[in-house]
Amino acid sequence: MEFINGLLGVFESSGFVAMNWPSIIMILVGFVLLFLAIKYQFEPLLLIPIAIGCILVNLPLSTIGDVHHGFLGQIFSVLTATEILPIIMFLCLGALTDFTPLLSRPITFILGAAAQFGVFMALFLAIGFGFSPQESAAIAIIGGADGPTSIFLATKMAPQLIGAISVAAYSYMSLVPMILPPVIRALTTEEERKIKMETPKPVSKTTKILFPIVVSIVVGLILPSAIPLIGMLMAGNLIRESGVVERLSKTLQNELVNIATIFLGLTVGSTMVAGQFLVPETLKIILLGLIAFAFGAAGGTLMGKLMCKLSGGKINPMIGAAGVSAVPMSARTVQIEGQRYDKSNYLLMSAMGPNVAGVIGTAVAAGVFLALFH
Amino acid sequence: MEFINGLLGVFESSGFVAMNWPSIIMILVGFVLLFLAIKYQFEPLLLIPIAIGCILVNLPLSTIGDVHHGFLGQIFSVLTATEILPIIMFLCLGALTDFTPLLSRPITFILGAAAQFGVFMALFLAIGFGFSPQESAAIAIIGGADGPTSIFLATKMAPQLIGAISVAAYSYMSLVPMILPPVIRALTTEEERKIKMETPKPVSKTTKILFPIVVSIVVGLILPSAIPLIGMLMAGNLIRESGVVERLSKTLQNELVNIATIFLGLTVGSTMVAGQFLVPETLKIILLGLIAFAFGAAGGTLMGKLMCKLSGGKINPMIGAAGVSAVPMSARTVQIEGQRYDKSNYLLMSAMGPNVAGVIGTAVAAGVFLALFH
Amino acid sequence: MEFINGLLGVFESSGFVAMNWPSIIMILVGFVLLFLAIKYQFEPLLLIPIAIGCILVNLPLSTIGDVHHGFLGQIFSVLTATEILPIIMFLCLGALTDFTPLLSRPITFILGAAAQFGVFMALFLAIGFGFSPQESAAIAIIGGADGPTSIFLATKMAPQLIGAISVAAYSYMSLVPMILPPVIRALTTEEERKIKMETPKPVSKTTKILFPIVVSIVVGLILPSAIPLIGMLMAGNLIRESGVVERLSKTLQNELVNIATIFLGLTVGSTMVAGQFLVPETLKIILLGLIAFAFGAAGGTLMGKLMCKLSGGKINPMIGAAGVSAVPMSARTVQIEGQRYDKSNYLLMSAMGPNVAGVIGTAVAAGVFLALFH
Amino acid sequence: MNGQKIANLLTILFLIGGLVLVGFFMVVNWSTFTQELSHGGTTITGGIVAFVVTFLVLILVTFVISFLKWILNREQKVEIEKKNLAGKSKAEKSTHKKVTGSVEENHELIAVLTAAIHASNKMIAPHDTFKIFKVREMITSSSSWRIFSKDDLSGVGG
Amino acid sequence: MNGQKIANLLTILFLIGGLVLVGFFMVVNWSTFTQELSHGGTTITGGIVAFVVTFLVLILVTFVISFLKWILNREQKVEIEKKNLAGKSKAEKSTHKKVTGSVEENHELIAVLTAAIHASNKMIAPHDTFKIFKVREMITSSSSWRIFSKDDLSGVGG
Amino acid sequence: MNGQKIANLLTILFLIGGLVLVGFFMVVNWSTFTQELSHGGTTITGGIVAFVVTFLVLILVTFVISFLKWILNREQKVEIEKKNLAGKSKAEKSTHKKVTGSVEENHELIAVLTAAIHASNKMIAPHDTFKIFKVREMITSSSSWRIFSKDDLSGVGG
Ligand code: NA
Ligand code: NA
Ligand code: NA
Repeated sequence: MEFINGLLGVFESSGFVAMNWPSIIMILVGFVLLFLAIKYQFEPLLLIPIAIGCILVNLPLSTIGDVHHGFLGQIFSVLTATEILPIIMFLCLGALTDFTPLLSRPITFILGAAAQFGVFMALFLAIGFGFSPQESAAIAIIGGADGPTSIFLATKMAPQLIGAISVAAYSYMSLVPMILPPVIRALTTEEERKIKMETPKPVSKTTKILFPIVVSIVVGLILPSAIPLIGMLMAGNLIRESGVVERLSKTLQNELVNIATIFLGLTVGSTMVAGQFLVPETLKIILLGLIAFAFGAAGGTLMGKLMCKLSGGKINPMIGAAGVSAVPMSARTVQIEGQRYDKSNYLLMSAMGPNVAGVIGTAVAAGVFLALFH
Repeated sequence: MEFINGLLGVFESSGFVAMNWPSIIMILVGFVLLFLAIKYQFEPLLLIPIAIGCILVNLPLSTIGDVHHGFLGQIFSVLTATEILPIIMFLCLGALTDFTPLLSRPITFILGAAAQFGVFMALFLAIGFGFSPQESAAIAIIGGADGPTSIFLATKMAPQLIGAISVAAYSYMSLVPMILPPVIRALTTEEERKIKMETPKPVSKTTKILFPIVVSIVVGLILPSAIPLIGMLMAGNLIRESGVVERLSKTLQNELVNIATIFLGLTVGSTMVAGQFLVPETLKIILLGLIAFAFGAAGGTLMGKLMCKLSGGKINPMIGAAGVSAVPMSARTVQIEGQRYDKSNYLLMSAMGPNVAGVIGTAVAAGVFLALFH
Repeated sequence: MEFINGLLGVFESSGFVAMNWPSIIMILVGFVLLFLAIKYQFEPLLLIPIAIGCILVNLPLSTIGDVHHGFLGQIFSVLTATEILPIIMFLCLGALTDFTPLLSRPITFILGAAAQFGVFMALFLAIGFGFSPQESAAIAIIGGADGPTSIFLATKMAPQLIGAISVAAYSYMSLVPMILPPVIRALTTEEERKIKMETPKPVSKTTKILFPIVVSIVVGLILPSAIPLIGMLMAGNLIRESGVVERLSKTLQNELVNIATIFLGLTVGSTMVAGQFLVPETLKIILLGLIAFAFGAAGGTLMGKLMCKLSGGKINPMIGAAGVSAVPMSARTVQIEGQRYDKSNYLLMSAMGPNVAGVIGTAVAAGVFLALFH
Repeated sequence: MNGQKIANLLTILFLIGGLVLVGFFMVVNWSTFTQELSHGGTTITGGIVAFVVTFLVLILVTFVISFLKWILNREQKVEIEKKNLAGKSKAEKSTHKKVTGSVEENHELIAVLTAAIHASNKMIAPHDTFKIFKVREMITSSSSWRIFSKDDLSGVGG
Repeated sequence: MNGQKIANLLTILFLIGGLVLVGFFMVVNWSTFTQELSHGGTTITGGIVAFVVTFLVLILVTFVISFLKWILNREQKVEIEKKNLAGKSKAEKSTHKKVTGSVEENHELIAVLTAAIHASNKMIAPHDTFKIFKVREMITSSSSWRIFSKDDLSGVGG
Repeated sequence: MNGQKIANLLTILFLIGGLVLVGFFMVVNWSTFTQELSHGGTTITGGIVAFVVTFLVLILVTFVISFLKWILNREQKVEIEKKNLAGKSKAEKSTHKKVTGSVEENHELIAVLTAAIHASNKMIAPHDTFKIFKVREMITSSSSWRIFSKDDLSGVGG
């Protein structure tokens, strides 16, 4: 009898008893993310850990996401909810980013700024959809196409949406090659798309060293709330460009960013519990993300057209669309789009300018949101 | 006078005054572990850090193990006692394990299961020896021959035994080449030991990707308490086999596992304070560990004999003994044993199947113990 | 109106409104450190992160140093203030240090001891300058020319001085090629400086393995308070010399030391807030640091002269000055000084003995200070 | 050989001794102890439940893996047959069959083991063969920390 | 081509639709909501302020970067001219001008891109070209964890 | 040379000045302060105790290291002599003595320094010579994360 009772006890504490549709759906969401990441290489570095976290936390009766005793929950509360991992990602991204194409042609910074138009369109729509100002800001920043910025702002402003926002941000970043071309084609003429641009010139080492210092001082003075983001991004870049601490720079670019990515992904995934993710808001966020990306590309392209006019046709307007960061995917999409009309047109390096400028642009927008809405 | 008093004060707060036999014995235990690890390469990756931790914490008046102020004590309470380091080890082990030999011949999974027989023999004996159910479970799992599983279960079920259990587990893992052969020879005939096996065939990438997903879902549904262990082991393996995040996989297999090993070893060693280690229970644990290993090998070998019969002599029963994980030491021992009778017999790859199956088998047993006894 | 108010609100919460001279001066201090580190390679591995931390924390209204919510403040309170990062640095330094030159000629250990004379001169002067015993000890240890020891002791004994002490320590370590030569020349004759020394012989592997064990036992027994420093330094060295855990040793020497350096530097820099740094004490610390270095070099050189006499001219007194650790800068300075008089004189390897001995000497001094003043 | 027989005997005695001891403890505990577990049985019963559950789960996993492999193999075979029907040469087909066949050939053994050694070396010394980015990855995907790729620029200057 | 035109039309409709929607929401919110923000405006006003501030900051940054580059270039030029005055040959001077000039030459393009590819490769596979210590670093600086350097010993035995 | 003499003089004055200052402070403190330390002395006394203890400990460590080396060397010598008695040639013996002797030979210097350079290079650029697993390690030990080793398979196919 006892033996049978024991067996029944095991069965009663198994996941089968607690099985429920929301959990099953969330596990399927995890499968879809895994499939897209592995088969179509949708941002696999983040989406595979996110999907794993999502599946493990939604298995019935799983306690892995518990913030007091669970493995992922404890790491989430200590490293992710405190914004430590997202900011470490910024530090590493700074070390991974080469701002040369931007510094070679500083005026293209404006294109990276214009691409933030999508962020603000999404902001107003999100407010209109009934989200709180804080939630709206966190959702809007998806349009910046920078994963860590989205996770950072969601953590601070709308922790309950962090899962949906992260998934939307990384998914659309993967879809950039599909989102950008129609917008570019609708807003530019074929002549504009055929414009060839000079390859950016190398810039002096002094410029590269002073750039991160100056940017963090200027932005930090105006927007103290942006100091963690911009400051650490620029810190990483200074470590890279200083040239005297190569071993630190290499560690940031390899081991540290990999370790941070694994744990950021797993813990963000572990927030995707059914009760919080399977709500109408998630669908709204997915729609708003698409709008943000499309208007970001449109803003950049239109500013590109203006600069093309003003410069007497020296600027290909398409590179404006690369202001939607998703580094370096947008720039590569512009390159491919350019070669569609002229095989000898190499826009990649020129498009990298707005591309990296967009990273700074989105970080500034996030800082402004923090100053105004937090 | 003052000066003399000062000197005396230093002497009085020195370790000489607080010197005591238990501490001296523990320091000698540390020396023995260092000697075995360095001279005979007994699992040096874990045993050297454990021995260092043991020596430093047992120096008289040492505070390095203090959980509030000591270096090792703080790390222990934040990273080891919370199970974070042991589970990170699982994540890394998953990335380090190639399940191909198992997937090539799935039926050999049964051999890895049968080798868990030793775990249950040790469980009943430990209960008989007067250990509590929780302690018995933690001791029994030594028979699984998987270090991190032992540390994980000891942390959760019997924190006061974590030092003795870890030392026993890693020591017997090192002694596998001495423990397995007599058991194999006693239970098999020479004809059986001479059986040659086909080398496992490669399996498709899809199989390798689906394997970790399916195993974590199936086991996770039946045993929610096994999710951290099996889930993270399989997460690491999925990161490895997905093929699209090689940089994450490499970091798990190198830097992260190395860092986790150092701190896991040092902190486990720092729990070996004389008062807790120099008790009769430690001797019992050492005896039970040996019994667990021997019966594990016996269980695997006997199941191997059964499969040999059923398959018409296609399976060499010795590979069952490799179900006592100690990856890849058991498989290698089987290979050497096979070549003792026939130089042209290459059993290594076939023995790797039960060998990695044993890792999963032990993790499942640990999950069952958690569900029933925790 | 609302819009204007909003804009004004942003301006009012910007750093311009809170701008103040102390902050500006601290940011300029950060610039100077960056300039020295990048242009003249003043200990860039530590001073670049320190300077970045200093600048970011002193931008007006910056909250990055806040111990509850700021990125650097949180890391500081969890990892630096608890001494975890400084001790991890010791562990890594142990793995990075080759004690062969010292073991080849054990008597040169005395020279590393004599160079601690500067530490005690600075101690008495600091007490005379009105510092508390704890502060005096933390300041005095600057003279040991070992960065992590200084940070460790400052964290424990005088947390309010950690910024000034770290900056002084690393700055003077960079200035070793300027501080040592005048002292050496003033205290030695040209004949003494021309003495050639035998190159140290290789030592047996057993000696190298037993050395860290014996040192940690002997020092740990006499000074329990020195166990974290000496114990972990020697633990790293044992991991290096054991020869059986090369993968752990390599991780300590590369990834772990790099990650620890970045976060130690950034968090130490984040303690350099204007209110604590711009005080008369900082100037006193800078002066005391110089005195400590000069007397350290003098102590080592004079002991070298004594040993030269006793050995019948076999020891070049200059190698005593290398007891001021700053590994390996002091030894290199001695080598250059030696070649100034005789191009065929290679003192480097001989000077490495006192050089690494000085690391142990300073750690012992720190342990004594902890035992007496803490 | 005699020594070996004695060793075998001792080993078997050790194992039988262990079994007897466990049996003895189980009988004693069952009749004496009343130590209750959370799921309503004595400790020994709990142990037996654990034993049974563990093996049931592991047998289930064995079936699941076997089923998974069978399914995937069948799909693969169907695909191969389709391909063959679509015009592949008979020769190729037979070659394929040889490889999946069960006849153990020395050449095959060597080939597989060579592959295994290669795979193991890759695992053991990752840095030698470490290529962070694969060509395919570069073409179809993006990640926020890759700036350029060789492929993007490969046509330049040629 | 016709398909492309339809696609363009749909895209433009999507964008205009979005703009109209935003305009509608803004009007509605402005007239209805009284949701106060911390800095004393409604949410929509807050959004507009955010928009304006963001772009002002980004334009300022653009100016600062441009100014920084202009300053550094001017200094460089002055220095180069000084050097030239100090006896450099005319030929060298003209070569330099060519490189900094704006005429896009195929050779130059190839050179720059080659450099870019090289740089990118270095970034992508750091371990291949990983040299922790540079020669210059070894000579002029020290760090607490370097014991010896090749340079220190390079003269020995030669 | 005159400049050097002046510099030396200034340095010595600086050092003497420091000593005098310390002496002055010590006298003043001793007579004035009553600041008690935990171990029952004034701060200055505490400092002197620290000074003495530090040097005693360091001298003790010097003795311990010297003793350790002496013991190990003696054992080695005994071993070598045993070996020699066991039939090694005289020539070999004398060669060994030469190496451990104190005559500084240029060849020896070069050899030792070459070894040192090699050792330092290994330390400085570990990745070049990074071999995670040694042959001996593979044969005699195991660790939970090594799956195969070259040695296990080395006989195959040969
Ligand atoms: Na962006
Ligand atoms: Na196992
Ligand atoms: Na020192």
